[in-house]
Amino acid sequence: MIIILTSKSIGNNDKGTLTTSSTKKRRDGRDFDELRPLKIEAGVLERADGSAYLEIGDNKVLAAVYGPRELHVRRLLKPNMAILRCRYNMAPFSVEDRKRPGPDRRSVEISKLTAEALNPAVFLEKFPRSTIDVFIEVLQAEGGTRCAGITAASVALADAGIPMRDMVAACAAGKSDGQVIMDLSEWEDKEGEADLPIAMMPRTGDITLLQMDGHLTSDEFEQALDLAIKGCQIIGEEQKNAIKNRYGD
Amino acid sequence: MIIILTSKSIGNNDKGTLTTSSTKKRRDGRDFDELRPLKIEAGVLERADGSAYLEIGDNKVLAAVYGPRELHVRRLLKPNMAILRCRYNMAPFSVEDRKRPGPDRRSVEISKLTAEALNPAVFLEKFPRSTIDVFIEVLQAEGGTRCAGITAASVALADAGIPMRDMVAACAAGKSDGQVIMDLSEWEDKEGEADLPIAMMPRTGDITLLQMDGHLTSDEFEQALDLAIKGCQIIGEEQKNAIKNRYGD
Amino acid sequence: MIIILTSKSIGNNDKGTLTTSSTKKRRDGRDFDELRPLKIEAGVLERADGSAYLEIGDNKVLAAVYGPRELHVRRLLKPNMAILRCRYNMAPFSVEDRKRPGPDRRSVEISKLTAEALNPAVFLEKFPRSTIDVFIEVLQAEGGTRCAGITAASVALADAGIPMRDMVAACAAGKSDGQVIMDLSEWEDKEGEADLPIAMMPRTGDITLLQMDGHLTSDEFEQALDLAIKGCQIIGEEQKNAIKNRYGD
Amino acid sequence: MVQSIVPEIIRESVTNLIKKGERVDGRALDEYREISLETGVIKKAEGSARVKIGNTQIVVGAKPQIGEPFPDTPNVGVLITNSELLPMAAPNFEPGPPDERSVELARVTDRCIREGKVVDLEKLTIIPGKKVWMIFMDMHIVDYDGNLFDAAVLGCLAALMTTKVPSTTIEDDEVVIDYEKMVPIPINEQPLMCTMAKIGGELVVDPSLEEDDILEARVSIGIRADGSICAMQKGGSVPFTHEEVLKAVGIAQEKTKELRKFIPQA
Amino acid sequence: MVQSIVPEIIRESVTNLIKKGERVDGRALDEYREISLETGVIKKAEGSARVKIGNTQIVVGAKPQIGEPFPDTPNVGVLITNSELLPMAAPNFEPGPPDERSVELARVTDRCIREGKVVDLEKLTIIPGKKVWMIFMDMHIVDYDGNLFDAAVLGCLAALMTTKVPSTTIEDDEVVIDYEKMVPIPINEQPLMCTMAKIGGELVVDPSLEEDDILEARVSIGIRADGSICAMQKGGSVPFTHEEVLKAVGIAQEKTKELRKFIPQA
Amino acid sequence: MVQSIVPEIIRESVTNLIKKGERVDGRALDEYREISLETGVIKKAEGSARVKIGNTQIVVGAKPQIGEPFPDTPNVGVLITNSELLPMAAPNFEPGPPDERSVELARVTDRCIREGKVVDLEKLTIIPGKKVWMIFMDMHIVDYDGNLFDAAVLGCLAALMTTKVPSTTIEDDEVVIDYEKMVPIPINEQPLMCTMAKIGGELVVDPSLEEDDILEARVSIGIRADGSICAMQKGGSVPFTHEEVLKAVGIAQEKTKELRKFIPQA
Repeated sequence: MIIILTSKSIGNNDKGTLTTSSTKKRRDGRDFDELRPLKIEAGVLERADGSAYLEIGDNKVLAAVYGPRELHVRRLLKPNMAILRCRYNMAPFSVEDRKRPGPDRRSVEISKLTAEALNPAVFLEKFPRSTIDVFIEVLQAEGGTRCAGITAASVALADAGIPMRDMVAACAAGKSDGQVIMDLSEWEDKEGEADLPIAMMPRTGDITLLQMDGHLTSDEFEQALDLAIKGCQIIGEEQKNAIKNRYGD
Repeated sequence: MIIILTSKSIGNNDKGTLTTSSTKKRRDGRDFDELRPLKIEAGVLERADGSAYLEIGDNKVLAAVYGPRELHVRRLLKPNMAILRCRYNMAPFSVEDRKRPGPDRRSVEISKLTAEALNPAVFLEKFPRSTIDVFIEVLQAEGGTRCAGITAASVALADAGIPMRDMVAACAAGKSDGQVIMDLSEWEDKEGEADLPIAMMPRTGDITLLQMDGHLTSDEFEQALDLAIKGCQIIGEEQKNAIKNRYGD
Repeated sequence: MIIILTSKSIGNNDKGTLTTSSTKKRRDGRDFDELRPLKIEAGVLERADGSAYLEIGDNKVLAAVYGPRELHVRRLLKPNMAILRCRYNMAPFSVEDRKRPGPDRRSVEISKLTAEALNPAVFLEKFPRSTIDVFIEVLQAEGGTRCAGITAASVALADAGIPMRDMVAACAAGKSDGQVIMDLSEWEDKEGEADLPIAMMPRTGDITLLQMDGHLTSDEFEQALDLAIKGCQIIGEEQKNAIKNRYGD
Repeated sequence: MVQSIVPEIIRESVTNLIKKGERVDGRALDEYREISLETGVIKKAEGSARVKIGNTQIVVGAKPQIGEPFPDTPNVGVLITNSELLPMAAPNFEPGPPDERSVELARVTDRCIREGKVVDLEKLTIIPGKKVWMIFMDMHIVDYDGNLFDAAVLGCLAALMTTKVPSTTIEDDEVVIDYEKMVPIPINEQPLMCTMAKIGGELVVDPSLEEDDILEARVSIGIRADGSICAMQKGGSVPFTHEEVLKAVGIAQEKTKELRKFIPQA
Repeated sequence: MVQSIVPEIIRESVTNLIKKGERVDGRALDEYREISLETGVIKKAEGSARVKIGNTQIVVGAKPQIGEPFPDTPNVGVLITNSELLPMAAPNFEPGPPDERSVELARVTDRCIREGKVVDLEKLTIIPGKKVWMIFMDMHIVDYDGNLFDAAVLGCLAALMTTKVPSTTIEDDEVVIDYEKMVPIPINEQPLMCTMAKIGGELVVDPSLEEDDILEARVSIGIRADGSICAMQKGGSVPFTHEEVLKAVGIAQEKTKELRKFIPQA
Repeated sequence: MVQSIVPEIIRESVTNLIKKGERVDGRALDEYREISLETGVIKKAEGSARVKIGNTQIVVGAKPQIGEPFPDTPNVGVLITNSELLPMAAPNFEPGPPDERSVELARVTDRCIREGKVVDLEKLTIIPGKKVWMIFMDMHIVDYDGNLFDAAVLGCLAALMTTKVPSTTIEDDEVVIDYEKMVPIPINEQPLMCTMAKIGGELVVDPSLEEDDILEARVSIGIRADGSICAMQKGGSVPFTHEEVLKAVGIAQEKTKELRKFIPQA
């Protein structure tokens, strides 16, 4: 039931297909277009209708799904479809300096964007007047937790048996130390020049999350976008493997 | 659609009708029974059902009205009349030291009193089971914002087409530097001996807001009350002009 | 209508029946198995359906009961019985260093335990779809306020005419200065080795509150439990007297 | 807070009586209910009082604490007034943060005490600009039977008049507190408040709960010992005329004279 | 915040128009509504601006305050961005703490201003590691008629460009503030934001309220004067294709050039 | 938190089994479910543990921070225990501030750890009266399958036993922190907690979720290695008899002996 997958080799194998070339190794020894080691498990919690555990680099993220289910506050329900709600939360011990429990502005924004990123993939119209609740807990943070959370949540939705058009895979690209790179580590994000996290449905290439901050020329942006898309594709395969390993083909 | 009115001259012209005489000029050059420059515009916002913008001295106040409309929380509705709710709020940048956003005890009290001051003027019984919401935003504060807010809100109610018995005009009087005066400035309020803000329906003279703090003898109180009433009458005229200028006679 | 009762003598009279013997006098001069002076009055408030005032040592506690009554939030109601809710609260001035108003974690826990301690004594099944609300205000705290609150609340419930299987009396025992003792004072609690507050229905001996913290051997625990039970029995008599004094036999 | 619903029939009968100059509980229109006041009721508070007007009952505790002055008033102590309309006091008072009614009570009481110059706040300075006494005054409303304002002001005044703080000395820029030597805080004035309800066009003093529930408007007026006015607050959604305001001032000046006999002797 | 309910019929007619390259208010798909900008509108704020795009109206006030730097950036001033979607601005904005929409607006604006390097924050250090200027930037949304992001960035930029702080000197490790000598805060870059809605598969610039209500997805892109990208935020529950993203970047680069004429002269 | 609604039929079958000395999952009445414990699971936390009892799963992280001691205990470090009943852990756990159930869990765990003298808090003093280590212990409940108390105490004990703080030295009244030299915090005792449910008049150890939902009463007892009692908490609305209490103490003493084998080696 537990699957450990390292994407390192996968990332390397596919590297040649990208047009950008770069020889400089990154601080942690990765190539510019290489993911951190990745591990996804589906079905890790007993109570939740669906769940997943994800590690990428030193990030450790749990996702759980409840629903479709009824909601007490009827005013919020939609007559023709389910609403998908999301709560992204960081454990107080997940970061260097203890984080006070409860939502802050950052987690409120990420929760909103995560719901929007997952929304297009779910057949919400099959469950009118109900909610699907997605809970993401960051147990350890090392850069890229919003992407890790979306990726894990997508597997948890599938694990919950909720019908989906496609997985949603998320990955950031960015620029650090003058180089456009895939999947920024905490250090690369903090010291870097730009961060571009996206989420994507790998089958169609549709982009469901798109954020950027930093400083990129148009060309750099295009390179970074391509790298992030590439990352999503690799991650999307691992999501499918995680589900296969839980349920068989 | 924009009306600029300075009441300075009006105040001076009427001065002689008051029995009190005083020769000492005030810090800002005004006579004891003189309002600060006043400007009222009706219909300044697009979305609100009614709105008004008011400047008196350096006060800048916006008021908006929504309603009559339905309320989600049915328990609060009254079967035989509308309820008038008011929210008085100061912008964080409206005062010398930045004010933290959100209601504090002062604004909670002023909101309550403002609703009570406007209530008698509105034909609430015409709109059972509904609410009329009044929102007052102080963009810049320079003494007397609660009166400015009530005055503006009254114009916004009229602008929203809500049937009213009369305008509600508000003005403070008080004592500063040993002298009983009309319409205290921020400095006169802070350094002064007493502040007496009132609201009034000018046609009947009915007093709908009455507060005082400081130190006044009975005689001084009577003088101050007369000055505040006088101020309300002048302001009431300007309210009517603002409405006329927006809708014609 | 006001009853002042000192249990000192009662405690002393019954002392001989306990098997433990101890000669060391306590800081406030009490014997090891002696309660602080106790005073209970029923029916001290006008508005509440039932109320009681209790002093034990320097503790001063008010309890009030409203109900059975309807609740706005219907979702919380039970179809076959009343729910008993409790709010334990300390006045800001009740302790050495002013306590900030509003619930803290301690009062949330005590409120929960108090409700559970009173629950078994009340015929809740007689009042389906309703609530019984118990409010406890600590006006002055001197050790043992949770027991004082439960004891007072029980009298208030009886004063409200709510049918009960029995009173609930509460008393702590513990260990201080090497000695197992009844009814710890603030000093004994703070400087002591262990605290064991319990609540009991005196008629059956059923224990409805049971907490302990500190350090006790099995033998010491048994001694302390016996002392606490003894204390509850004495207090139970005073509760009945308070009701008798209010309503006659 | 949920509004009390008063059947129209009670409103009418109370109003009609008042129009005839009578009240349900037999009082004259300008008559207070029975008043009682005890001080020193809370040993753990440096000043305290329990006040009852009719069955309205408030326990007030004053607790001093050393703190920093506000930057714009470096040589002035701080007085903080807080009120809790406890859910035990009335069936429609709910737990939670103070609602607008509780906030109004605290603020009106605070203004009457502050503008009435009860405490000589400048004398509460310990180190100018750095350390002052802050007095936290907490009103615990335990039983609500109408007319909280007058009870609140009377209770706070009494609590403050009996409040003691430890004497302090400064050694090497440090505050040394001597709890053995408690000194009363300096009291200047003794304002009191009188509240009147407007019912059936009449002004009635000290409205009971029944009257409070149906009142058209309310005015509370703070009066110093010399008859001067230090605070005023109108409530309710019916206006007052100019004459009614002046009449109310006169009544308040008369009635606070009566109330003065309940003030503890300094 | 309660969702607006837009009848299907409006959605269809707006969408069909756009598919034909037209908009309800007659604009071209890549055309902004009328824009106006005033600075210095709030005397009590050290920097301020009122911006209108169509009927959307935001008042921005910037207030500096001396505070401590964050421990990990001891030589960097602090910029804090806050937004209030006032209940006066729209019938479905409710009072209370900022909801997710307001938080998103504040954070996106903050990132565009911060990553766009508007203020040279290092020059806001007063005593390294100990005292820096903190600039509180508060956006008061008073009228909501669509496209808050672009108005917010324009308004904040203008407010910051006109913000002055008192000059400071250090004497004996104490900060001496000279309010007589106000100096502008140091401005580096002037990023602007362009928001596009995806409706009927088309990208339309500066969505109006009507368009905002029915948009499928939204993208806001922050562009510096040199055309480089400093911020991006997608909203809404419909995806973008790769091509749409690149197209949007191009449009934003063009349209922010136009917007630049509204920036106040330094 | 919404109460689970358990159909009467489940209650009866579970209860009847227990009366016969059997349990739904085949355990003996005094038998724990499978227990697992890992430490060091969170690198970013200075101490951490993941504990599972049955499917109940808690992640505990301990983070030290330098702070000031409480005024009345100037030479004692501070231990702060917090728990989050995450909405992911059960369908009826809701987001928001800790409810009474979460508060009770945190406080009971805290008392068992504190009164059980796990950490030698006095040795956490850095500068007497001025600087001490504060240990924040956060319990993240990620899966709820009954009996949180025993898992919480075991997890917190394990996290504390593996917690390291940087060594500190004092130079010129300043604390110098050496992150290169991490030292374990001083551990004294190792209390554990055993929880029993009263169902059908019987005491059953380690109630499962199903049993938790229908229990009449619950008692949790903290026991030190020497068998002495350090904490106790009753829950639920059915009483215990005197005999049941004493019997529960005996069971707890026996069962915590078994639990001890899961404690990490110091």
